Amino acid sequence: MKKGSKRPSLRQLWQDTDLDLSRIRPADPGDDDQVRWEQAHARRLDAAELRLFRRAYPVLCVILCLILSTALVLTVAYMPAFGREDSPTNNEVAARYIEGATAEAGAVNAVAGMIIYFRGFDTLGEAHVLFSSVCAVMILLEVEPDRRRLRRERAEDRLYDLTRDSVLKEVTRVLEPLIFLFGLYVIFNGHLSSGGGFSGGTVIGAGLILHAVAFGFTDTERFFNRKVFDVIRVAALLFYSAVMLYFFYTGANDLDAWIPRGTPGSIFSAGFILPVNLAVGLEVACTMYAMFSLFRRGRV
Amino acid sequence: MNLLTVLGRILDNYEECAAMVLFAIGFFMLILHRNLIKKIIGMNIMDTAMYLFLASIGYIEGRAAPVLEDGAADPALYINPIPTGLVLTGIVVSVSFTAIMLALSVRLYRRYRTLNLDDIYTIIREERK
Amino acid sequence: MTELEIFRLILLTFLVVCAAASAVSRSMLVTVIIFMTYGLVMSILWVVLRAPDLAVTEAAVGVCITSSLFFVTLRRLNLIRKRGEEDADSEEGK
Amino acid sequence: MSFVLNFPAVSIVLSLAASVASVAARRWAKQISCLVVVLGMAMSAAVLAYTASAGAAFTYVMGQAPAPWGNELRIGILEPLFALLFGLVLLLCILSGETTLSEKADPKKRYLFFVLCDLIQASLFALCYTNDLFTSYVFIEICTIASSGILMIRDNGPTATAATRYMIFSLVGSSLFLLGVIMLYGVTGHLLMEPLRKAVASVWAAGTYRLPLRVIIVLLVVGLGIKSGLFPFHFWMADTYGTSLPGAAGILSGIVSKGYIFLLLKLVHRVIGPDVFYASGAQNVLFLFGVLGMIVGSISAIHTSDVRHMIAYSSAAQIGYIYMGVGISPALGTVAALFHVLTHALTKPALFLSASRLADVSGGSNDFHALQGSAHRNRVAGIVFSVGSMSMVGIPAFMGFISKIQFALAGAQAGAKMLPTFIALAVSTVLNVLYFMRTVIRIYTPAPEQGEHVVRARQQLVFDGTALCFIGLNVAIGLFSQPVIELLGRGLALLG
Repeated sequence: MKKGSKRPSLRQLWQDTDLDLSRIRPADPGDDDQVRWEQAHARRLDAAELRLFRRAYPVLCVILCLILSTALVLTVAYMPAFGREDSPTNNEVAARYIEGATAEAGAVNAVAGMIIYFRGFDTLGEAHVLFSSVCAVMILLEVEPDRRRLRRERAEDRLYDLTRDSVLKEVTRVLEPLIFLFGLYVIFNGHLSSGGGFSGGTVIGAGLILHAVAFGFTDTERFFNRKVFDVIRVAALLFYSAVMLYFFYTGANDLDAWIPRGTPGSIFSAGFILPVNLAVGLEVACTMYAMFSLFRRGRV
Repeated sequence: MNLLTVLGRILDNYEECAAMVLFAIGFFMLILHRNLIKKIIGMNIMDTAMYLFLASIGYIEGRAAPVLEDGAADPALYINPIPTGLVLTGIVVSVSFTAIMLALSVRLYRRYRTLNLDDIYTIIREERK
Repeated sequence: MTELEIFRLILLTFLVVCAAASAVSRSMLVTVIIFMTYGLVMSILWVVLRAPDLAVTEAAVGVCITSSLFFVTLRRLNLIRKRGEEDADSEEGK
Repeated sequence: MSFVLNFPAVSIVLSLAASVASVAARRWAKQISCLVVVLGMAMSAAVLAYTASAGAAFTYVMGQAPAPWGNELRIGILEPLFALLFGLVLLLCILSGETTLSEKADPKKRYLFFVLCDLIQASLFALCYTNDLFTSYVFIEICTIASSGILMIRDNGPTATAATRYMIFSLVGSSLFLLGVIMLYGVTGHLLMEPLRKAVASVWAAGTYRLPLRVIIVLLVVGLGIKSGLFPFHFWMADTYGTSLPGAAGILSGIVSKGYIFLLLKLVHRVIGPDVFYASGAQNVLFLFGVLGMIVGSISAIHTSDVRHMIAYSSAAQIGYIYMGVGISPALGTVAALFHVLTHALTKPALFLSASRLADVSGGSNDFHALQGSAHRNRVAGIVFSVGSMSMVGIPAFMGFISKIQFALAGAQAGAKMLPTFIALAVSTVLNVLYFMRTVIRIYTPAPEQGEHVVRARQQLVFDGTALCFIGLNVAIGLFSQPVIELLGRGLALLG
């Protein structure tokens, strides 16, 4: 089923060659599955109804998308102009987020003040989006490691360790502390300068991934395994929920909330923004690394 | 609708319009491509286009990022912080979706040895018979 | 038109070109690499749009994490192979 | 402020925390889920009692900053009522779907099902109560991820394919929704619903951004319509509901799609405003697609020979009813639509669950012919299936009948839409009778060779209990519908 023999050119353009069926190796030879698969493959080529559908489908899609993009560009053209001071979004809401950033939230970074102090419920949901997605990825990819698989993984790891690029290792050795330091800086300075839990957490997660790539999972498991992952994310999210519940309860009932605001600009200030940033950062870092690990070897 | 005024408006809003073109490209990829990986990339492009759109709504020419230096909390100095916060949420959401879709494509490939959705539907239909 | 605006226009053009290129490119690996570039340009654009928070996040998420997830997936689907490794890794797809 | 009003926020955060805690206490995940759902239901019931007796709606500030700045919940009558409904159906689906879960899912991953159920509960409650557009987007995403997760927990090829399709449709839907939210923010500068409504009304009256506003309405409606399975976008439903575990199918069709519909109603009444919405012409499109969905869904249901696909297509038809009601009129039609949401949420999960029981005693096949005589092999499932079918068809004494009466009453006062409504109701009822009664007759026709397939399903007792709940509620609300309709009407008046 090589491309380019008889199909319309439009379709050629929008189909990839990489995943062409002819390139796919069948599973184990002699397998029942394979026979069935090959039969299906043969029949698939002359499913007439589907051929018609496939030919009509791109045309329909192009038309639909052209309509959509024209409509959207036209709509946007009639929206408030770009970069002006008199745009409707520049209203009292935005003004208070900036004015209240230091006065109410105690944060110098108005974005951190807004997402954690003013709109804390959204951000609580956001942290749980990551949690739910790692649950879904676990459902799809997690495999229980039996002894054989573990042994094979170890052996592979050792083999990779010998053959792995020494340039990568040396560069990682130099870069890694810097990456982690930068990540921690971004988390701890989330209320003072741009950044925060999500940004810093992803940086740290990227650092963990780099470590795993350069030194192997066996090495990473010395300080990060399933248990650590579970403890960190459960503790971080529960802490976050508890803090937010306290905020919601005191805020809605007009009670005086105990918020240690400190002096804006110093590191221990801005109430709960720093601990919340820390919790979120840890959770994000763990989750990012866990996703990579799940994809790579089917477990955290 | 005068064509010239519309063009002028489009030029006025070039940033948002570019975001909408990107959105259309992403949408195009998401629904037209039969390959899952391409669909996922299309989804990502679509999402980032929306974030670009959101950020350009809040942008005000000549103002600084909303980090209040020296405690000067004058709203006339800084851009709107809301879009930044919302985009931050959105980026996290789209990376979650990407991870799930990629995991799904790994699983589908294990089972059907192809990532072309049409082929997968055909195989399923064949197997059902 | 200020310099900043011209710079922004260049970045926007680059973004659109990247997106279109990743839509029509035929190799998966190239597509993902183009997408990485797209993320990088996007993170520069965030700086220009006065959103440094987003620049850091986009650089870490779009360029590092999403792309590494894509690469791992492609590796598991046998679309990237090491040199000399023809048919190893066959149990990976099982 | 009364202490009761803290309950919505507490129940949302509690179920989020429960989902996280279930990861640490895997063995107790199911118990935690049930406990949290029961607690959530109790809290919603208390809130409902409070607001219904007060006859007013309250806002609850989520955090330290008031309305246009901080997040907010809004607690009227409909919000706790629907939270109660979602909690109830979720509980029944968890209890009754557990058997198939333990048979068909990896035992090591079973706890994740309950974790995701908690997340679904949290997000649905948040969708019910929230007064903020962006919060609703975030929780829509949690809901989408969690519901695709409970789909994927059944580890086979067709389910993974169906989950992929579901994810793609959901993604398109939520992207369009988010685009609508962003545009609305760009035009008005607000994200909370009350300031938004004022801003939308003034923008509409000033006529400055009419075109963007129309596009925004279209984007929001289409986005949520795709996610809830409105007619031209219902293609994902058959595979999704047909291949997943019956508990998951019940949750998805019964409550997740209803959560999106409820959000859409909130948008219409609280953000866009019924006057603007019903002046923009969008309601006619909804009406048209609703009617088409009723007919097309039923015809597809007649064509298929797989009983679960049939129920799934019937879902598409029922969603069509709901949108038709929204399209008829903002008052009577919407009350009918709300009542039909109740009907469908209480009936469809029962149908899915009982159909899977019937399939279990028929050699595991969902095929129409294999089901012959299955009602004799599992009597309770047969009764539940028949009751559900009769309710969907609209036989008096069941809820479906009341919804159809309500639709007809609303249609009778709708002027030009009267005739199409009546014709659509009549045609759709005939089609419903065709496919549902055909199935009921089939499952009660004795099979020629009996005895071979008779397998006593495990945990029949739990299923019997939940079945009794579903049937009991259906008949009870069907017989004493007037207070419920009154409550819905009062709630709708408070929604705006």
